[in-house]
Amino acid sequence: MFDIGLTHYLVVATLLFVMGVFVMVTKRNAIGILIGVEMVLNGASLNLIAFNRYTTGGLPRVDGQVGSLFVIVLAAAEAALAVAICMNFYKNLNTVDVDRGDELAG
Amino acid sequence: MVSQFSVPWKERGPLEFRGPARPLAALAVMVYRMAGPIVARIPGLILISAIVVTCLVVWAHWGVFGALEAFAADPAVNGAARSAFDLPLTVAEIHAGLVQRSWPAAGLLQYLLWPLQAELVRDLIGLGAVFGLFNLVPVYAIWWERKVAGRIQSRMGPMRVGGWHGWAQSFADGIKLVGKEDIVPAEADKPLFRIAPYLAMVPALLAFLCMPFGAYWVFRNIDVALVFILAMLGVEVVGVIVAGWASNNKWSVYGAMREACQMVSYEIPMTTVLLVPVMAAGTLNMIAIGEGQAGGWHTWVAFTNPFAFVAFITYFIASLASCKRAPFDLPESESELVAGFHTEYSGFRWALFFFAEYAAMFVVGGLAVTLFLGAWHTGLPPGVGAWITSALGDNVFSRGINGLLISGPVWFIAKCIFFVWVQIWIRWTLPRIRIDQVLYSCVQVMFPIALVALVGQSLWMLIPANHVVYRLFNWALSALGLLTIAAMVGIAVYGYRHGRKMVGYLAVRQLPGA
Amino acid sequence: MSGYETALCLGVALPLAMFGVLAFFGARIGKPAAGWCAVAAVVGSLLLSTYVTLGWLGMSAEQKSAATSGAHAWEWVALSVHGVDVPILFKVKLDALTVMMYFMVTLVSTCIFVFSVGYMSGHSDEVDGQSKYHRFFAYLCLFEFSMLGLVISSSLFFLFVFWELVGLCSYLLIGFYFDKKYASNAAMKAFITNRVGDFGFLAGLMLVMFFLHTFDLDQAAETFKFQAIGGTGIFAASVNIFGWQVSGMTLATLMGVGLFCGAMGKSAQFPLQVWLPDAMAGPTPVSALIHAATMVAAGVYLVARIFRLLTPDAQFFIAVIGLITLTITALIAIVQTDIKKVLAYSTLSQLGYMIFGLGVGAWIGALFHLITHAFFKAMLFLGSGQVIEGCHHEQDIRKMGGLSKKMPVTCWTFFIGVLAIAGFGIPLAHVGIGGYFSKDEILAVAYERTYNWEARGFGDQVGQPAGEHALPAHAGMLGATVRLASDNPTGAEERETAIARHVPVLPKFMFWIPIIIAYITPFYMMRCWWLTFMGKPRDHHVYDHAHESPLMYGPLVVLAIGTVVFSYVMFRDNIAGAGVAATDASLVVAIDGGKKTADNMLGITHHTGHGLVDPHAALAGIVGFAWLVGMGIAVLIYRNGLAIAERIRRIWPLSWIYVALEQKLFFDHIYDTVLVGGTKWVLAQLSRAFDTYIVDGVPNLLAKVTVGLANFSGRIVDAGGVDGLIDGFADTAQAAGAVVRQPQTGRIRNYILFGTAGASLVVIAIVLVTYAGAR
Amino acid sequence: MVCEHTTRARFLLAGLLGLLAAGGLLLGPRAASAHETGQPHEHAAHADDHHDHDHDHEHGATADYDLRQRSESGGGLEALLFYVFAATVLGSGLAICISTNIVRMAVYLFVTLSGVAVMFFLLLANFIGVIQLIVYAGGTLILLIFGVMLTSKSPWVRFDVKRGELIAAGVVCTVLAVALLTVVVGANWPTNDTAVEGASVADFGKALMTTYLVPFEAISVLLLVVMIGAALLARQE
Repeated sequence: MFDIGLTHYLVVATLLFVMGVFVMVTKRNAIGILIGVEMVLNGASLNLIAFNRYTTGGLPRVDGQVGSLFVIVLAAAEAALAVAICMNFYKNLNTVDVDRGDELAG
Repeated sequence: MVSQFSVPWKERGPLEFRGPARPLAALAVMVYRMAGPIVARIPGLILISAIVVTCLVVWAHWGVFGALEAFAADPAVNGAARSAFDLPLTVAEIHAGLVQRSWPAAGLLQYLLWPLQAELVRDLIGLGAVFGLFNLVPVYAIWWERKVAGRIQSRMGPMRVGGWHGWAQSFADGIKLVGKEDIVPAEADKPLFRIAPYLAMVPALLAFLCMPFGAYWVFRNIDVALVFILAMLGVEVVGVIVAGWASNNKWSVYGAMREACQMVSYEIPMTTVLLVPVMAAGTLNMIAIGEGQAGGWHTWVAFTNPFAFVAFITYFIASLASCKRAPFDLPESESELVAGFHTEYSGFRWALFFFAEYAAMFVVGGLAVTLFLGAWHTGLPPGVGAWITSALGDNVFSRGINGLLISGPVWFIAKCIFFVWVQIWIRWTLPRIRIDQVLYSCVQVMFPIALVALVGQSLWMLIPANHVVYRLFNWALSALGLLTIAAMVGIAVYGYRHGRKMVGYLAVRQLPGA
Repeated sequence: MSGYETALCLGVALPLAMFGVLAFFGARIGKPAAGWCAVAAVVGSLLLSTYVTLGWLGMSAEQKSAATSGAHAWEWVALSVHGVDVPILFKVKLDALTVMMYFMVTLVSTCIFVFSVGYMSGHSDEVDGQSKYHRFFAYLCLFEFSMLGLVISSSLFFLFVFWELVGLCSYLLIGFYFDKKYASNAAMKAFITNRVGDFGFLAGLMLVMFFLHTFDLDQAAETFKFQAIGGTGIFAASVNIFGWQVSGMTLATLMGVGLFCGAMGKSAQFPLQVWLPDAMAGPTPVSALIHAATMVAAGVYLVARIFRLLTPDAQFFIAVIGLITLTITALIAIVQTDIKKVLAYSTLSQLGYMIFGLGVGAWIGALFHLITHAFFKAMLFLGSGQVIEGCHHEQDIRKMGGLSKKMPVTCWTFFIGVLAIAGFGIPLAHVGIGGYFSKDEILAVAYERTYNWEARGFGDQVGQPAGEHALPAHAGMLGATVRLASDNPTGAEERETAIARHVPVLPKFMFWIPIIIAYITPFYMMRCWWLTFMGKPRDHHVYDHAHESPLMYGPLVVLAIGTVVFSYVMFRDNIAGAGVAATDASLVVAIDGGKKTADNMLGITHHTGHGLVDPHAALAGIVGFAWLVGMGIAVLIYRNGLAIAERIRRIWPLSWIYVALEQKLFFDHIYDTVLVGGTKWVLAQLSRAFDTYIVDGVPNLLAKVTVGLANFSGRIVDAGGVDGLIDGFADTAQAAGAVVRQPQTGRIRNYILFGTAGASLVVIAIVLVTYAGAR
Repeated sequence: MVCEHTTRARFLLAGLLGLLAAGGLLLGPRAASAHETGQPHEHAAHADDHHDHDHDHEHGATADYDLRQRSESGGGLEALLFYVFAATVLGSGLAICISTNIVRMAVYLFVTLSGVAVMFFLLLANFIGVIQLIVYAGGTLILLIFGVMLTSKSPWVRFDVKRGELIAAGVVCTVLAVALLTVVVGANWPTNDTAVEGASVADFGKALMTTYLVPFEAISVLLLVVMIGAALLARQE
C-alpha cells in the first residue's frame, strides 16, 4: 500500500484514458471534444513514462520519455489545427456545436 | 449648504476590521506604532542590519544542516540505532556529536537539532524563507514603483505612512485591501472568478522555488530549473485569462485575450534567446550556469560575445512583455480597457494579482541576472574570495564575508531589484503600444533577432576562448556594460543630489496657488 | 596556378560579384551610383587584364608556352563514355588569343560602361514606377562575367555554358524595354534564333564527347589529329542519323559543322542573320557592346577555337556561309535609313568577312579583324548612340544632317570609324588603319587560296571529298604549318604537300565577291556618315536639340585611339603568336597572310616559282583604293541630301532591287510563312485530328454502345418481368436499411462510442481468454 | 437551461468512476506487491531525488552517504504525493466529465495537466514534466481557452447531449474501464525498478540526436506543416 509501483500509475493512466474517451463521447462542444482528446493523450503518455521508469533496469533510458515528448508535441500541433478548424466551423455555422455540422449527413 | 461630498468621513465611524483582517490590522498598527519612529530615524541602518541578520540566519541554518550531515556521515557519532520516524540520528547521537565538536549548549541544541534532520522539516523551513521573500518583494516593489513614478513626474510619491518616505505605504495598502469587501459580480462565473487570482499567484511562487539566490542558496536545485521557471511564467497566464473570462465583462475578456496572444507569442523569442546562455553553459541547471560566470566581470555571459549581448537585450524586452509590463501592458491598459483583466476585482484578490505581477518582475529579473549577468557574483575576480578564505580560514565567517562581498544572495537580490527598478523606470518612461504593434514587434522583430542570436552563438562557440577576436569582443562588451552601469549610477546620483532642489522648485513655483 | 590565371579568374569574378550586389541591393544603391559601381567592377577587370597583357607581352616564347601548358585544372564532373572517363575540367586557357580577347573585351566594355552611365542618365527607365536602371547595369555585369568566362574557358563544355549565359544576357538586354512590344519581340526572336544555332552546337558537342572523349580544346585537337592519322575513332565510326548513314570524314565534317552552327547563331550568319538587326531594339550601349564588339564576335572566336577540329569540307562550308552573309548584308546595308540598322548590317557584313576568313584559312587575319572591328564598331555604335541621344531619340538618318557643328567630337570619331571599316590605307606603303590591314589580310589569303593555290600544286583533288580516299601513310606529318619561311623549307614543303592534298583550291568567285563588297562597304558607311553629319540639316527640330556630353564622347576618343594605334601595333603579332597553335591543325590549313612578299608567303617559292603573284600587290591594284572610290561615290550622290539618291532609286531595275533590299531580301517573311506558319499549321492539324477522333469519337462510340445496351435491357430484360424481383429486393433493402440506419447518426461522437464499445469487447475477450488459459 | 435528469445521471456516473478509481488503487498494491521484486527502500528514494540541498554540493565526503537512502519516510512521502496527485488528476478529470461549462472544463483540464506533470516528476522524468507544463499547460491549454473565448457567446452557453447517449457512454466507458483495469492490475509486468536516478537532460538530448533522430526531424517538419496549415485555416479572408 505504501510502496508505489508501476500498477498504481497504470491505474491512474487507464482511468484518465477512459475519462478522456467519455468526454470525447459526451461533449457536443467541439473544444470539449478536443479536451477529451487531450486527456486521452495524457493517459497514454503517463503510461509511457511509467513503463520507462519501472522497466529500465537501472539504466538511464529515455525511450518512453521520448515517446511521450512526441505525444506532447503532436498534441500541441493537433490542438493548434483543431482550434483553427473550430474557428472555421464557428465562422461558417456561427456555433461550435458539432451536431450542427451535418450538411453532409444523409 | 452642505453637499453630499463635504467631509464624508466625519459621519462614518472609525474604520472597522472584521474577520482575519482584524488581528492583521492590529498587528500592523502595533508594529507601526513601535517601529515607525525608529525607522523614521535610522532607515539605512535598519536596511543594512536587516540584510545582515537575514544572512546570519541563513548561515546558522547552513551550519546546523552541515553539522547534521557531518554527524550522519560520521560513523563515530552515528551508531546503528534508529530514532523515531526512521531518522538516522537519535538525540543521544546528536548530543555526542555536539560535545565532540564542542558546540555550546549541547543539552539544549540536541533537542532543537533533532527534528532538523528530517527532510520535511528542512523543506518547510526553506519554504518559509522563500514564501517570506515572495511576500516581501512585491510589497517593497510596489512602494518603490510609486516612488520612482513620483520622481519621474517631479513629485515625491508616498511620503506619509511610516515616516521615512512612506516606506510602510504598501503595508497600509495591504491592510486596506485585506479589509475591503470581497465583491464578486452577480453575472460572473463565481468559482472561476474566485480561483483565478490563485492560479495567477501560485506559479510565481513556484518559480521562486527554483530561483538560485546563491551557489548553495536554492530551495530546489533541479536539473531543468530554467525550463521550470519559464513554464511557471507561462502558466501564470492561465490565471489572468480565467480571471478575464470569469469576470464576464467585455473589457476583462479583451484584456484576457490580449494577454493570451501576447504571452503565447512572446514566449517564443524569450525561450529562444534563453537558449543562448544555455548553449554557452551546456546545461539547464541554473546553479551550473551561474557558477560558470564566477570568473569575474568579463565572464558574464552577456559580455562574452555580441550575440549573447543581443540575446540579453532581446530577452529583457520579451520579459517585459511576458510579465505584461509597460510598454506591453495591453492586458491592463487603463486608457482603453478600464483595468483590463482585473476590472472587476477588488480587495484581496486584486492584491494577489499584483503580488503575482511584481513577483514575476522579480523572477524575470532573476532569470536575466542568472543567465546573463553573472548570477550572484560581484564581478570581482575570484582571487579576492580565495584571498579572504585564506586569510580567515574556511569557516562560517569567511564564507559569510565571501558571501556578503564576493558572491552571495545579497548581490543576486540587489541585481534583481535593479532589474525591477529598470522595469519600473521603463514603464513610467515609455508610452504603451498598440496590440498589433506588440505582435508585429514579436513576430517580425524579436523572433528573427532571437534566431540570429541563437545561430550566431552556435557559430561563435566555434571560436576558441583564447582567440583574439573572442577576447576583443569580450573586453569591448564588458567595458560597455561597465560604462552603462556607471552612467546609470552617475545619473541616479546626480538626480538624487539635484532632485530635492528641483522638486522644491516645482513645489514652490509650479504648484497651483504658488 | 600562376598569378596570371588568378588575375584572369579574378577579373571574371569581379563583374559577377558586382552583378550579385546590383541584383540584390541595386535598387537601394540608386540611379547614378549603381552605374558607377558597375564601372568600378569592369575597370577592376580592365586593370587585371592590363596586368596580364603587359606580363604576356614581356614574356619570351618558351615562357608563353610554359604558361599555356602549365594551366591549373579543377575537375568539375567526371563523366564516363563507353567506359572512358571524360572529366569536365575547368581550366584557364592562357594563350595569346585569350589574353588579347580578354584585353579587348575589358577595354571596350569599360568604355561602353562609362558611356552607358551617360546614356542611361538621360533615359526614362521606369516601368510602372520602378526604376530599371540598376537592372541594366546588373545585366551588363552579368554579360561581362559570361563573356570573360567564355574567353578564358579552355573546355568546350564551359565554353558552351558561358555561351548560353551570354545568350541569356543578350536576351535580357535586347528586351530591356520589355514594356515595348517590339523590344520583347526582338528579344524573343534573338533568343529563339540562337536556340536553332545552339542545337547544332550541342549536337557537335555530343559528337566531340562521344568520339573524342574530352572537352578540353587542346586534348580534343590532339585526339582528333591522332584519330585522323590512324583512321580510328570518329574516322572509323559510322552513325545512323535519322536513317542517314554517316561515317568517317563526313561524320567529322558534321561535327565541325555542328559546332559551327553555334557560331552561326551567335554571330548571326546566314540563314540565322535575321535577329541581329532587330536586336538594335536594345539600348545603344548594348548594341555597341554585345551586338557589335563582343558577343557576336564570340562566334568567330568559337570557330577559331575549334579550328583544329575542322575538316576541309567543313571549312569550305564555313567559307560559303561567311561569303553569303557578308554579301547580302552589305547589300541590305545600302538601303537602310535607320542609323543603327546601317551599323547593324555593316556589323553582319564584317562578321561575314571574319567567318569567311576563317573559312579560307586566314586564321590570324580573321581574329585580327575581329579585334580591330571590335574597336571601331564599338566606337561607331557609341557615336550613333551619342547621335540618337543628342537628337531626341531620332534614329532616321534622313532627318539628320549637318550635325558636325553640333557634335564635332562625335562626328570626327565616327569618321575615323568609317575610315577604319572602309579600310583606309595607302597600298604598298604599309600605312593605314587597323581595319585596312585586317581586311587586306583576309582578302590576301582568299586570293592565295583561289589563284596561287593551284600554281603551288596544291588541292589537286578538288571536288573530291577528302574522306573518300585513305589518308596518306605518312599521315603523321599531317600537322600542317603553312607559315612563313622562317622555319626550315624542306620540312615545310613535305608538310604542305601533305596537307595541301586535303585543302582544295577555292573557286574564283570566293575571291571576287568579297572584293566587290569591299567596294560597297565604304559606300554605305560614308553614306551613313555624310547623311548624319554633313550637308545641310534636314530636320530643324532634331538639329536644334542636338548636343553631346563629355561623359559620352570620352569613351569615343579612347576607342578612336584604340582603333588607330592599338589594333596594329599590339594585337597583330600576338595573334600571330596564337596562330602557332592553330596552324597545328591536322586537316585544314591556316595561312599567315601577313604583309609579306609573295616569295616568303609560303616559303617554298624557290622551286615552284612560276605563276605566283604577290597577293598583296594584286590586292593593292584591285581594292587598294576601294575606300576612296566607295566614299567618293557616296559623297557624290549624297552631297546635297537625298535628292539624287531618290532619282537613282526610281530607275527600273534598281527600284525592284531596292524594294527587295529594303525588305531584307524577304528573309523575315519567308521564315514567318514557312517556319512559323508551318508549325502553326501542323499543330492545327494535329489538334483538330485529336479533337475529332478522340475527344468526340470516344464519347460517340460509348453513346452508341450505351444506347444499344439500353435497348437490349429495356426491351428484353426489363420487359422480361424482372420488376417483381427488383421490387422484392427493394423492399428487403428498405427494411434492412431501416434497421441498419439507426446507428448511423452522422455524429462522430457516437461513432467513437461504438468504436470504444468494440474495443472494450475485444479487451474483455482477451482478458477472458487469458484467464481461461491461466485456469 | 441545465436539465435536471442529465445532471443527476452525470453525478451517478461520477460516483461510479470514483468507486472504480478507489477500487483500482486499493487493488493495485496487492497485485503490485505480488509481482514487484524491487527493493522497497531503494525506489523509495526516488520520491524527491531532486531535493538537492546546498550541503550535497558542499560536503563531497558525504556524497556516498545519502540521508534519504536510509529513510523510509521518503517512501511514505512518495506514496503521499502519489495519492494526493492521483486524486487531483482523477478528480479534475471527473470534473471535466461532469462539467458542462466549457471554460470550467478547460480549467479542470489545466489542473489535470499539472497533476500529470507532477506525476512525471514523481516518475523521475523531470524534463518531460517541465515540458508538459510549458507546452501543454502553458501553450496548448491557453490555445484551447483562446478558442473557447473566440467561439462561445456567453459563459453560460452549454450543449447537452441526450440522456440515452449519456447512459450508453457511461456503460461503455465503465465496461472499458473495468476491462482495462483488470488487465492492468492482473497482468504480470516485468518490472525491475533499480533506477536510482532518472535520465538526465543530456541523455535525453543524446537519445533525440541519435536513436530518435528521424522521428525527431519528422516531428519538426510536421510542426512546420501544422504551423502553416493552422495559419491558413484561421486566416480571415
